[in-house]
Amino acid sequence: MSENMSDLLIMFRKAPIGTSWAREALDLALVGAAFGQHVSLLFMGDGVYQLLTNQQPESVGQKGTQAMMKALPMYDIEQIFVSQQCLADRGLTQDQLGFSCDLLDQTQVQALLQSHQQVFNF
Amino acid sequence: MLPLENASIPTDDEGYLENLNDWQPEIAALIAKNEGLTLSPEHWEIITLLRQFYQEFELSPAMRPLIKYIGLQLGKEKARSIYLMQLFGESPAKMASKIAGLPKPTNCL
Amino acid sequence: MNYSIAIYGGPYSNQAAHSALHFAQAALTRGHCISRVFFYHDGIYNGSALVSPPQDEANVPAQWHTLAKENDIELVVCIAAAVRRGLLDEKEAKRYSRASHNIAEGVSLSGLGQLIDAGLTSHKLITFGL
Amino acid sequence: MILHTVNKSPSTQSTLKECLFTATNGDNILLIEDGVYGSTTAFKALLKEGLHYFVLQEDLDARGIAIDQLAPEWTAISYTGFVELTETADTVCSWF
Repeated sequence: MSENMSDLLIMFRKAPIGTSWAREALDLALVGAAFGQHVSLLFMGDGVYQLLTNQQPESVGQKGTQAMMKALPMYDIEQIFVSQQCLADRGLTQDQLGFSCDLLDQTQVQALLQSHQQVFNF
Repeated sequence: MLPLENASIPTDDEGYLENLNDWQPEIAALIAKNEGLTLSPEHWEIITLLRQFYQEFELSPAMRPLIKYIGLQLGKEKARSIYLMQLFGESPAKMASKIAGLPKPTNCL
Repeated sequence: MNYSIAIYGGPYSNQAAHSALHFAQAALTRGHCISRVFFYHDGIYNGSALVSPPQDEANVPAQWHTLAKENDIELVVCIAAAVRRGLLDEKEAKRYSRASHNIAEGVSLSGLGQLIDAGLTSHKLITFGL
Repeated sequence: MILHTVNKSPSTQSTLKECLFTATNGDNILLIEDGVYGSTTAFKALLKEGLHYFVLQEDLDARGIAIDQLAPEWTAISYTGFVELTETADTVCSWF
Protein backbone atom coordinates (compact mmCIF):
# COMPACT_ATOMS: atom_id res chain seq x y z
CA MET A 1 0.00 0.00 0.00
CA SER A 2 1.27 3.42 -0.89
CA GLU A 3 2.18 6.13 1.57
CA ASN A 4 0.02 8.62 -0.27
CA MET A 5 -3.61 9.10 0.68
CA SER A 6 -5.89 7.56 -1.90
CA ASP A 7 -9.22 9.11 -2.83
CA LEU A 8 -12.12 6.87 -2.06
CA LEU A 9 -12.65 3.58 -0.22
CA ILE A 10 -15.99 1.85 -0.53
CA MET A 11 -16.65 -0.94 1.96
CA PHE A 12 -19.10 -3.71 1.12
CA ARG A 13 -20.30 -5.37 4.34
CA LYS A 14 -23.81 -6.57 3.56
CA ALA A 15 -24.80 -9.87 1.98
CA PRO A 16 -26.12 -9.64 -1.59
CA ILE A 17 -29.75 -10.25 -2.66
CA GLY A 18 -31.50 -9.72 0.72
CA THR A 19 -31.18 -5.95 0.54
CA SER A 20 -30.31 -3.42 -2.15
CA TRP A 21 -27.11 -2.30 -0.40
CA ALA A 22 -24.72 -4.23 -2.65
CA ARG A 23 -26.14 -2.61 -5.78
CA GLU A 24 -26.39 0.84 -4.29
CA ALA A 25 -22.82 0.69 -2.98
CA LEU A 26 -21.57 -0.47 -6.37
CA ASP A 27 -23.49 2.34 -8.08
CA LEU A 28 -21.63 4.79 -5.84
CA ALA A 29 -18.30 3.18 -6.74
CA LEU A 30 -19.01 3.54 -10.46
CA VAL A 31 -20.16 7.13 -10.10
CA GLY A 32 -17.07 7.94 -8.02
CA ALA A 33 -14.87 6.50 -10.77
CA ALA A 34 -16.82 8.33 -13.48
CA PHE A 35 -16.07 11.48 -11.47
CA GLY A 36 -12.37 10.79 -11.90
CA GLN A 37 -11.82 9.58 -8.34
CA HIS A 38 -9.41 6.78 -7.56
CA VAL A 39 -11.71 4.16 -6.04
CA SER A 40 -10.77 1.10 -3.95
CA LEU A 41 -13.23 -1.56 -2.83
CA LEU A 42 -13.04 -3.59 0.38
CA PHE A 43 -15.23 -6.63 0.94
CA MET A 44 -15.62 -7.67 4.55
CA GLY A 45 -18.23 -9.07 6.95
CA ASP A 46 -21.15 -10.62 5.06
CA GLY A 47 -20.08 -8.50 2.09
CA VAL A 48 -17.67 -11.29 1.12
CA TYR A 49 -20.76 -13.29 0.05
CA GLN A 50 -21.14 -10.76 -2.78
CA LEU A 51 -18.05 -12.29 -4.38
CA LEU A 52 -19.29 -15.89 -4.55
CA THR A 53 -19.70 -17.45 -7.98
CA ASN A 54 -22.88 -19.02 -9.34
CA GLN A 55 -25.31 -16.53 -7.83
CA GLN A 56 -28.63 -16.63 -9.68
CA PRO A 57 -30.39 -13.47 -8.52
CA GLU A 58 -32.97 -13.82 -11.33
CA SER A 59 -34.48 -16.76 -9.44
CA VAL A 60 -35.81 -14.19 -6.96
CA GLY A 61 -36.51 -11.57 -9.61
CA GLN A 62 -33.38 -9.48 -9.10
CA LYS A 63 -30.53 -8.15 -11.18
CA GLY A 64 -27.70 -8.84 -8.76
CA THR A 65 -24.23 -7.31 -9.01
CA GLN A 66 -22.14 -10.06 -10.61
CA ALA A 67 -22.28 -8.63 -14.14
CA MET A 68 -21.70 -5.07 -12.87
CA MET A 69 -18.66 -6.28 -10.95
CA LYS A 70 -17.14 -7.48 -14.19
CA ALA A 71 -17.38 -3.92 -15.53
CA LEU A 72 -15.08 -2.54 -12.82
CA PRO A 73 -11.97 -2.56 -15.06
CA MET A 74 -13.91 -0.44 -17.61
CA TYR A 75 -14.28 2.14 -14.84
CA ASP A 76 -10.60 1.85 -13.93
CA ILE A 77 -11.45 0.32 -10.56
CA GLU A 78 -8.67 -2.19 -10.09
CA GLN A 79 -8.03 -2.22 -6.36
CA ILE A 80 -10.37 -4.85 -4.97
CA PHE A 81 -9.58 -6.12 -1.50
CA VAL A 82 -11.14 -8.77 0.70
CA SER A 83 -10.60 -9.50 4.38
CA GLN A 84 -8.95 -12.89 4.80
CA GLN A 85 -10.36 -13.16 8.32
CA CYS A 86 -13.94 -12.54 7.18
CA LEU A 87 -13.58 -15.25 4.51
CA ALA A 88 -12.17 -17.72 7.04
CA ASP A 89 -14.93 -16.88 9.57
CA ARG A 90 -17.46 -17.99 6.96
CA GLY A 91 -15.62 -21.13 5.92
CA LEU A 92 -14.74 -19.69 2.52
CA THR A 93 -11.54 -19.82 0.50
CA GLN A 94 -10.29 -17.55 -2.25
CA ASP A 95 -10.93 -20.15 -4.99
CA GLN A 96 -14.67 -19.88 -4.28
CA LEU A 97 -14.67 -16.23 -5.30
CA GLY A 98 -15.67 -15.17 -8.79
CA PHE A 99 -13.34 -12.18 -8.90
CA SER A 100 -9.66 -11.70 -8.48
CA CYS A 101 -9.07 -9.80 -5.25
CA ASP A 102 -6.17 -9.09 -2.95
CA LEU A 103 -6.50 -10.83 0.41
CA LEU A 104 -5.70 -8.57 3.37
CA ASP A 105 -4.91 -9.52 6.94
CA GLN A 106 -6.21 -7.43 9.83
CA THR A 107 -3.25 -5.03 9.90
CA GLN A 108 -3.57 -4.44 6.17
CA VAL A 109 -7.32 -3.79 6.48
CA GLN A 110 -6.57 -1.23 9.20
CA ALA A 111 -3.94 0.44 7.05
CA LEU A 112 -6.33 0.54 4.09
CA LEU A 113 -8.89 2.54 6.08
CA GLN A 114 -6.25 4.96 7.32
CA SER A 115 -4.87 5.50 3.83
CA HIS A 116 -8.09 6.82 2.25
CA GLN A 117 -9.37 10.36 2.48
CA GLN A 118 -12.98 9.31 2.21
CA VAL A 119 -14.59 6.08 3.40
CA PHE A 120 -18.10 5.04 2.38
CA ASN A 121 -19.25 2.10 4.45
CA PHE A 122 -22.19 -0.02 3.27
CA MET B 1 -45.35 3.97 -30.76
CA LEU B 2 -43.08 2.76 -33.50
CA PRO B 3 -44.80 1.27 -36.56
CA LEU B 4 -43.31 -2.09 -37.54
CA GLU B 5 -44.97 -4.19 -40.23
CA ASN B 6 -48.47 -4.89 -38.86
CA ALA B 7 -47.63 -4.11 -35.24
CA SER B 8 -46.99 -1.01 -33.16
CA ILE B 9 -44.08 -1.13 -30.77
CA PRO B 10 -44.84 0.84 -27.59
CA THR B 11 -42.42 3.58 -26.55
CA ASP B 12 -42.59 6.21 -23.84
CA ASP B 13 -42.82 9.96 -24.43
CA GLU B 14 -39.05 10.25 -24.85
CA GLY B 15 -38.94 7.47 -27.43
CA TYR B 16 -37.52 4.71 -25.21
CA LEU B 17 -38.89 1.20 -25.70
CA GLU B 18 -41.44 0.14 -23.07
CA ASN B 19 -40.26 -3.48 -23.41
CA LEU B 20 -36.57 -4.02 -24.02
CA ASN B 21 -37.34 -7.38 -25.66
CA ASP B 22 -39.05 -5.56 -28.55
CA TRP B 23 -35.67 -4.38 -29.83
CA GLN B 24 -34.51 -5.53 -33.24
CA PRO B 25 -32.37 -3.87 -35.91
CA GLU B 26 -35.44 -2.46 -37.72
CA ILE B 27 -36.53 -0.85 -34.44
CA ALA B 28 -33.11 0.73 -33.99
CA ALA B 29 -33.45 2.31 -37.44
CA LEU B 30 -36.88 3.70 -36.50
CA ILE B 31 -35.65 5.15 -33.19
CA ALA B 32 -32.70 6.69 -35.01
CA LYS B 33 -34.97 8.17 -37.67
CA ASN B 34 -37.09 9.85 -34.96
CA GLU B 35 -33.85 11.35 -33.65
CA GLY B 36 -32.90 12.58 -37.10
CA LEU B 37 -30.17 9.99 -37.71
CA THR B 38 -29.62 7.58 -40.56
CA LEU B 39 -27.61 4.58 -39.42
CA SER B 40 -24.37 3.86 -41.25
CA PRO B 41 -22.09 0.82 -40.75
CA GLU B 42 -20.04 3.02 -38.37
CA HIS B 43 -23.18 3.66 -36.26
CA TRP B 44 -23.98 -0.05 -36.25
CA GLU B 45 -20.52 -0.93 -35.06
CA ILE B 46 -21.07 1.19 -31.93
CA ILE B 47 -24.67 0.07 -31.44
CA THR B 48 -23.65 -3.59 -31.59
CA LEU B 49 -20.86 -2.92 -29.14
CA LEU B 50 -23.23 -1.15 -26.73
CA ARG B 51 -25.58 -4.11 -26.75
CA GLN B 52 -22.62 -6.35 -26.09
CA PHE B 53 -21.57 -4.08 -23.19
CA TYR B 54 -25.08 -4.25 -21.75
CA GLN B 55 -25.29 -8.02 -22.10
CA GLU B 56 -21.91 -8.50 -20.47
CA PHE B 57 -22.25 -5.98 -17.63
CA GLU B 58 -26.02 -5.31 -17.28
CA LEU B 59 -25.20 -1.62 -17.32
CA SER B 60 -25.70 1.34 -19.61
CA PRO B 61 -22.21 2.80 -19.75
CA ALA B 62 -21.22 6.36 -19.00
CA MET B 63 -18.92 8.01 -21.54
CA ARG B 64 -15.58 7.02 -20.00
CA PRO B 65 -16.20 3.26 -19.68
CA LEU B 66 -17.80 3.22 -23.13
CA ILE B 67 -14.70 4.76 -24.65
CA LYS B 68 -12.45 2.33 -22.81
CA TYR B 69 -14.56 -0.59 -24.04
CA ILE B 70 -14.46 0.70 -27.63
CA GLY B 71 -10.69 1.02 -27.34
CA LEU B 72 -10.41 -2.60 -26.25
CA GLN B 73 -12.79 -3.95 -28.89
CA LEU B 74 -12.32 -1.69 -31.92
CA GLY B 75 -8.95 -0.10 -31.33
CA LYS B 76 -7.66 3.32 -30.31
CA GLU B 77 -8.79 5.20 -33.45
CA LYS B 78 -12.47 4.93 -32.61
CA ALA B 79 -12.05 5.29 -28.85
CA ARG B 80 -12.44 9.04 -28.90
CA SER B 81 -15.39 11.12 -27.76
CA ILE B 82 -15.10 13.35 -30.83
CA TYR B 83 -15.63 10.32 -33.07
CA LEU B 84 -18.74 9.31 -31.11
CA MET B 85 -20.07 12.87 -31.16
CA GLN B 86 -19.69 12.99 -34.94
CA LEU B 87 -21.84 9.87 -35.15
CA PHE B 88 -24.40 10.43 -32.38
CA GLY B 89 -24.40 14.13 -31.52
CA GLU B 90 -23.70 15.93 -28.27
CA SER B 91 -24.56 13.13 -25.80
CA PRO B 92 -23.35 10.10 -27.72
CA ALA B 93 -23.51 7.53 -24.87
CA LYS B 94 -27.10 8.51 -24.17
CA MET B 95 -28.22 8.67 -27.80
CA ALA B 96 -26.51 5.44 -28.84
CA SER B 97 -27.94 3.63 -25.79
CA LYS B 98 -31.43 4.73 -26.75
CA ILE B 99 -31.02 3.46 -30.31
CA ALA B 100 -29.44 0.24 -29.01
CA GLY B 101 -32.53 -0.41 -26.89
CA LEU B 102 -30.85 -0.15 -23.49
CA PRO B 103 -32.85 0.93 -20.40
CA LYS B 104 -33.71 4.59 -20.01
CA PRO B 105 -30.89 6.23 -18.06
CA THR B 106 -31.51 7.13 -14.43
CA ASN B 107 -29.57 10.38 -14.78
CA CYS B 108 -27.54 9.38 -11.78
CA LEU B 109 -24.24 11.06 -12.57
CA MET C 1 -15.87 24.12 9.04
CA ASN C 2 -17.98 23.11 6.11
CA TYR C 3 -20.04 19.93 6.68
CA SER C 4 -22.16 17.72 4.48
CA ILE C 5 -24.48 15.02 5.76
CA ALA C 6 -25.64 11.77 4.14
CA ILE C 7 -28.86 10.14 5.37
CA TYR C 8 -29.78 6.58 4.34
CA GLY C 9 -32.78 5.91 6.60
CA GLY C 10 -36.41 6.88 6.01
CA PRO C 11 -38.69 8.66 8.49
CA TYR C 12 -40.53 6.66 11.19
CA SER C 13 -38.86 3.32 10.53
CA ASN C 14 -35.54 4.24 12.10
CA GLN C 15 -33.62 7.02 13.80
CA ALA C 16 -31.23 8.13 11.03
CA ALA C 17 -32.93 11.36 9.89
CA HIS C 18 -33.61 12.31 13.51
CA SER C 19 -30.03 11.71 14.67
CA ALA C 20 -28.78 13.66 11.68
CA LEU C 21 -31.09 16.57 12.55
CA HIS C 22 -29.73 16.72 16.12
CA PHE C 23 -26.19 16.53 14.82
CA ALA C 24 -26.85 19.32 12.32
CA GLN C 25 -28.35 21.57 15.00
CA ALA C 26 -25.35 20.97 17.27
CA ALA C 27 -22.92 21.63 14.40
CA LEU C 28 -24.67 24.89 13.47
CA THR C 29 -24.62 25.97 17.13
CA ARG C 30 -20.87 25.42 17.16
CA GLY C 31 -20.54 27.81 14.24
CA HIS C 32 -20.09 25.27 11.46
CA CYS C 33 -21.78 25.53 8.12
CA ILE C 34 -23.75 22.71 6.53
CA SER C 35 -23.76 22.96 2.78
CA ARG C 36 -25.59 19.84 1.63
CA VAL C 37 -27.67 16.97 2.93
CA PHE C 38 -27.78 14.01 0.56
CA PHE C 39 -30.54 11.41 0.88
CA TYR C 40 -29.81 7.92 -0.44
CA HIS C 41 -31.37 4.44 -0.12
CA ASP C 42 -34.57 4.71 1.98
CA GLY C 43 -33.45 8.16 3.13
CA ILE C 44 -35.13 9.53 0.02
CA TYR C 45 -38.54 9.25 1.73
CA ASN C 46 -37.55 12.27 3.82
CA GLY C 47 -37.99 14.26 0.62
CA SER C 48 -41.69 13.50 0.29
CA ALA C 49 -44.17 16.36 0.55
CA LEU C 50 -46.83 13.89 1.69
CA VAL C 51 -45.39 12.75 5.04
CA SER C 52 -48.34 13.16 7.42
CA PRO C 53 -47.77 12.03 11.00
CA PRO C 54 -50.29 12.42 13.84
CA GLN C 55 -50.09 15.81 15.64
CA ASP C 56 -48.36 14.37 18.71
CA GLU C 57 -45.44 12.90 16.72
CA ALA C 58 -42.46 14.77 15.37
CA ASN C 59 -42.46 15.44 11.64
CA VAL C 60 -38.75 14.95 11.06
CA PRO C 61 -38.85 15.58 7.28
CA ALA C 62 -40.67 18.88 7.89
CA GLN C 63 -38.09 19.80 10.55
CA TRP C 64 -35.37 19.15 8.01
CA HIS C 65 -37.10 21.33 5.43
CA THR C 66 -37.38 24.18 7.96
CA LEU C 67 -33.77 23.86 9.16
CA ALA C 68 -32.56 23.82 5.56
CA LYS C 69 -34.52 26.94 4.67
CA GLU C 70 -33.31 28.87 7.71
CA ASN C 71 -29.67 27.91 7.25
CA ASP C 72 -29.37 27.77 3.49
CA ILE C 73 -28.70 24.01 3.38
CA GLU C 74 -29.10 22.23 0.07
CA LEU C 75 -31.36 19.15 0.38
CA VAL C 76 -30.60 16.67 -2.40
CA VAL C 77 -32.27 13.33 -3.03
CA CYS C 78 -30.58 10.68 -5.18
CA ILE C 79 -32.61 10.62 -8.37
CA ALA C 80 -32.09 6.94 -9.16
CA ALA C 81 -32.94 5.80 -5.61
CA ALA C 82 -35.94 8.14 -5.50
CA VAL C 83 -37.57 7.42 -8.84
CA ARG C 84 -37.38 3.66 -8.18
CA ARG C 85 -39.12 4.17 -4.83
CA GLY C 86 -41.81 6.50 -6.15
CA LEU C 87 -40.53 9.95 -5.17
CA LEU C 88 -40.77 12.20 -8.23
CA ASP C 89 -40.58 15.85 -9.12
CA GLU C 90 -42.59 17.42 -11.91
CA LYS C 91 -39.91 16.77 -14.53
CA GLU C 92 -39.47 13.07 -13.68
CA ALA C 93 -43.24 12.57 -13.42
CA LYS C 94 -43.47 13.85 -16.98
CA ARG C 95 -40.48 11.75 -18.07
CA TYR C 96 -42.09 8.56 -16.76
CA SER C 97 -45.68 9.57 -17.67
CA ARG C 98 -46.87 9.56 -14.07
CA ALA C 99 -50.01 11.45 -13.07
CA SER C 100 -48.56 13.23 -10.03
CA HIS C 101 -45.38 14.21 -8.28
CA ASN C 102 -44.65 14.37 -4.57
CA ILE C 103 -41.29 15.94 -3.82
CA ALA C 104 -41.29 18.53 -1.04
CA GLU C 105 -40.60 22.17 -1.76
CA GLY C 106 -36.95 23.01 -1.34
CA VAL C 107 -35.78 19.45 -2.04
CA SER C 108 -34.16 18.58 -5.36
CA LEU C 109 -33.55 15.34 -7.24
CA SER C 110 -30.01 14.95 -8.47
CA GLY C 111 -27.36 12.38 -9.30
CA LEU C 112 -25.28 10.27 -6.95
CA GLY C 113 -22.37 12.40 -8.11
CA GLN C 114 -23.63 15.00 -5.65
CA LEU C 115 -22.70 12.64 -2.80
CA ILE C 116 -19.20 12.15 -4.21
CA ASP C 117 -18.98 15.91 -4.69
CA ALA C 118 -20.09 16.54 -1.08
CA GLY C 119 -17.22 14.35 0.11
CA LEU C 120 -14.78 16.27 -2.06
CA THR C 121 -15.92 19.82 -1.36
CA SER C 122 -16.79 19.67 2.36
CA HIS C 123 -14.32 19.41 5.21
CA LYS C 124 -16.39 16.59 6.72
CA LEU C 125 -19.02 14.25 5.40
CA ILE C 126 -21.03 12.60 8.18
CA THR C 127 -23.22 9.62 7.34
CA PHE C 128 -26.31 8.43 9.20
CA GLY C 129 -27.06 4.87 8.14
CA LEU C 130 -30.20 2.83 8.21
CA MET D 1 -7.41 9.48 13.30
CA ILE D 2 -10.75 7.99 12.24
CA LEU D 3 -13.98 8.56 14.11
CA HIS D 4 -16.12 5.43 13.84
CA THR D 5 -19.82 5.71 14.62
CA VAL D 6 -21.78 2.49 15.29
CA ASN D 7 -25.58 2.36 15.46
CA LYS D 8 -26.42 -1.34 15.89
CA SER D 9 -26.73 -3.41 19.05
CA PRO D 10 -23.88 -5.92 19.35
CA SER D 11 -26.34 -8.70 20.23
CA THR D 12 -28.17 -8.61 16.91
CA GLN D 13 -25.46 -7.63 14.45
CA SER D 14 -21.70 -7.86 14.18
CA THR D 15 -21.39 -4.16 13.28
CA LEU D 16 -19.43 -3.22 16.43
CA LYS D 17 -17.21 -6.27 16.08
CA GLU D 18 -16.41 -5.39 12.45
CA CYS D 19 -15.75 -1.78 13.40
CA LEU D 20 -13.32 -2.79 16.15
CA PHE D 21 -11.62 -5.22 13.76
CA THR D 22 -10.68 -2.33 11.46
CA ALA D 23 -10.05 0.39 14.06
CA THR D 24 -6.47 1.12 14.91
CA ASN D 25 -4.53 2.82 17.73
CA GLY D 26 -5.78 6.31 18.48
CA ASP D 27 -9.12 5.95 16.65
CA ASN D 28 -12.30 7.11 18.35
CA ILE D 29 -15.39 4.93 18.63
CA LEU D 30 -18.80 6.53 19.16
CA LEU D 31 -21.95 4.50 19.79
CA ILE D 32 -25.25 6.05 18.72
CA GLU D 33 -28.87 4.87 18.41
CA ASP D 34 -29.18 1.10 19.15
CA GLY D 35 -25.40 0.95 19.17
CA VAL D 36 -25.39 2.36 22.72
CA TYR D 37 -26.32 -1.06 24.16
CA GLY D 38 -22.75 -2.02 23.32
CA SER D 39 -21.44 0.29 26.05
CA THR D 40 -23.00 -1.75 28.87
CA THR D 41 -20.78 -4.01 30.97
CA ALA D 42 -22.18 -7.13 29.25
CA PHE D 43 -20.11 -6.36 26.14
CA LYS D 44 -16.90 -5.26 27.82
CA ALA D 45 -15.05 -8.30 26.46
CA LEU D 46 -15.40 -7.03 22.86
CA LEU D 47 -13.29 -3.94 23.53
CA LYS D 48 -9.61 -3.68 22.73
CA GLU D 49 -6.89 -1.37 23.97
CA GLY D 50 -5.58 1.73 22.25
CA LEU D 51 -8.98 3.09 21.21
CA HIS D 52 -11.06 5.85 22.79
CA TYR D 53 -14.67 4.94 23.55
CA PHE D 54 -17.61 7.35 23.53
CA VAL D 55 -21.36 6.87 23.75
CA LEU D 56 -24.14 9.35 22.97
CA GLN D 57 -25.92 10.48 26.14
CA GLU D 58 -29.24 11.29 24.42
CA ASP D 59 -29.47 7.75 23.04
CA LEU D 60 -28.60 6.23 26.44
CA ASP D 61 -31.30 8.35 28.09
CA ALA D 62 -33.88 7.42 25.46
CA ARG D 63 -33.25 3.73 26.16
CA GLY D 64 -33.16 4.00 29.95
CA ILE D 65 -29.53 3.03 30.31
CA ALA D 66 -27.86 4.64 33.33
CA ILE D 67 -24.20 5.65 33.45
CA ASP D 68 -23.50 3.07 36.18
CA GLN D 69 -24.46 0.30 33.74
CA LEU D 70 -21.60 1.21 31.40
CA ALA D 71 -18.23 -0.49 31.24
CA PRO D 72 -15.55 1.89 32.61
CA GLU D 73 -13.96 2.43 29.16
CA TRP D 74 -16.93 4.48 27.98
CA THR D 75 -17.41 8.25 28.23
CA ALA D 76 -20.91 9.60 27.65
CA ILE D 77 -21.05 12.73 25.46
CA SER D 78 -23.76 15.01 24.05
CA TYR D 79 -24.41 15.88 20.40
CA THR D 80 -22.05 18.82 20.92
CA GLY D 81 -19.40 16.30 21.95
CA PHE D 82 -20.21 14.30 18.82
CA VAL D 83 -19.58 17.41 16.67
CA GLU D 84 -16.30 18.05 18.53
CA LEU D 85 -15.13 14.52 17.75
CA THR D 86 -15.83 15.06 14.04
CA GLU D 87 -13.82 18.30 14.11
CA THR D 88 -10.60 16.52 15.01
CA ALA D 89 -11.17 13.39 12.88
CA ASP D 90 -9.39 12.97 9.53
CA THR D 91 -12.21 10.70 8.36
CA VAL D 92 -15.58 9.80 9.81
CA CYS D 93 -16.65 6.24 9.12
CA SER D 94 -20.25 5.29 9.81
CA TRP D 95 -20.99 1.65 10.68
CA PHE D 96 -24.60 0.53 10.32
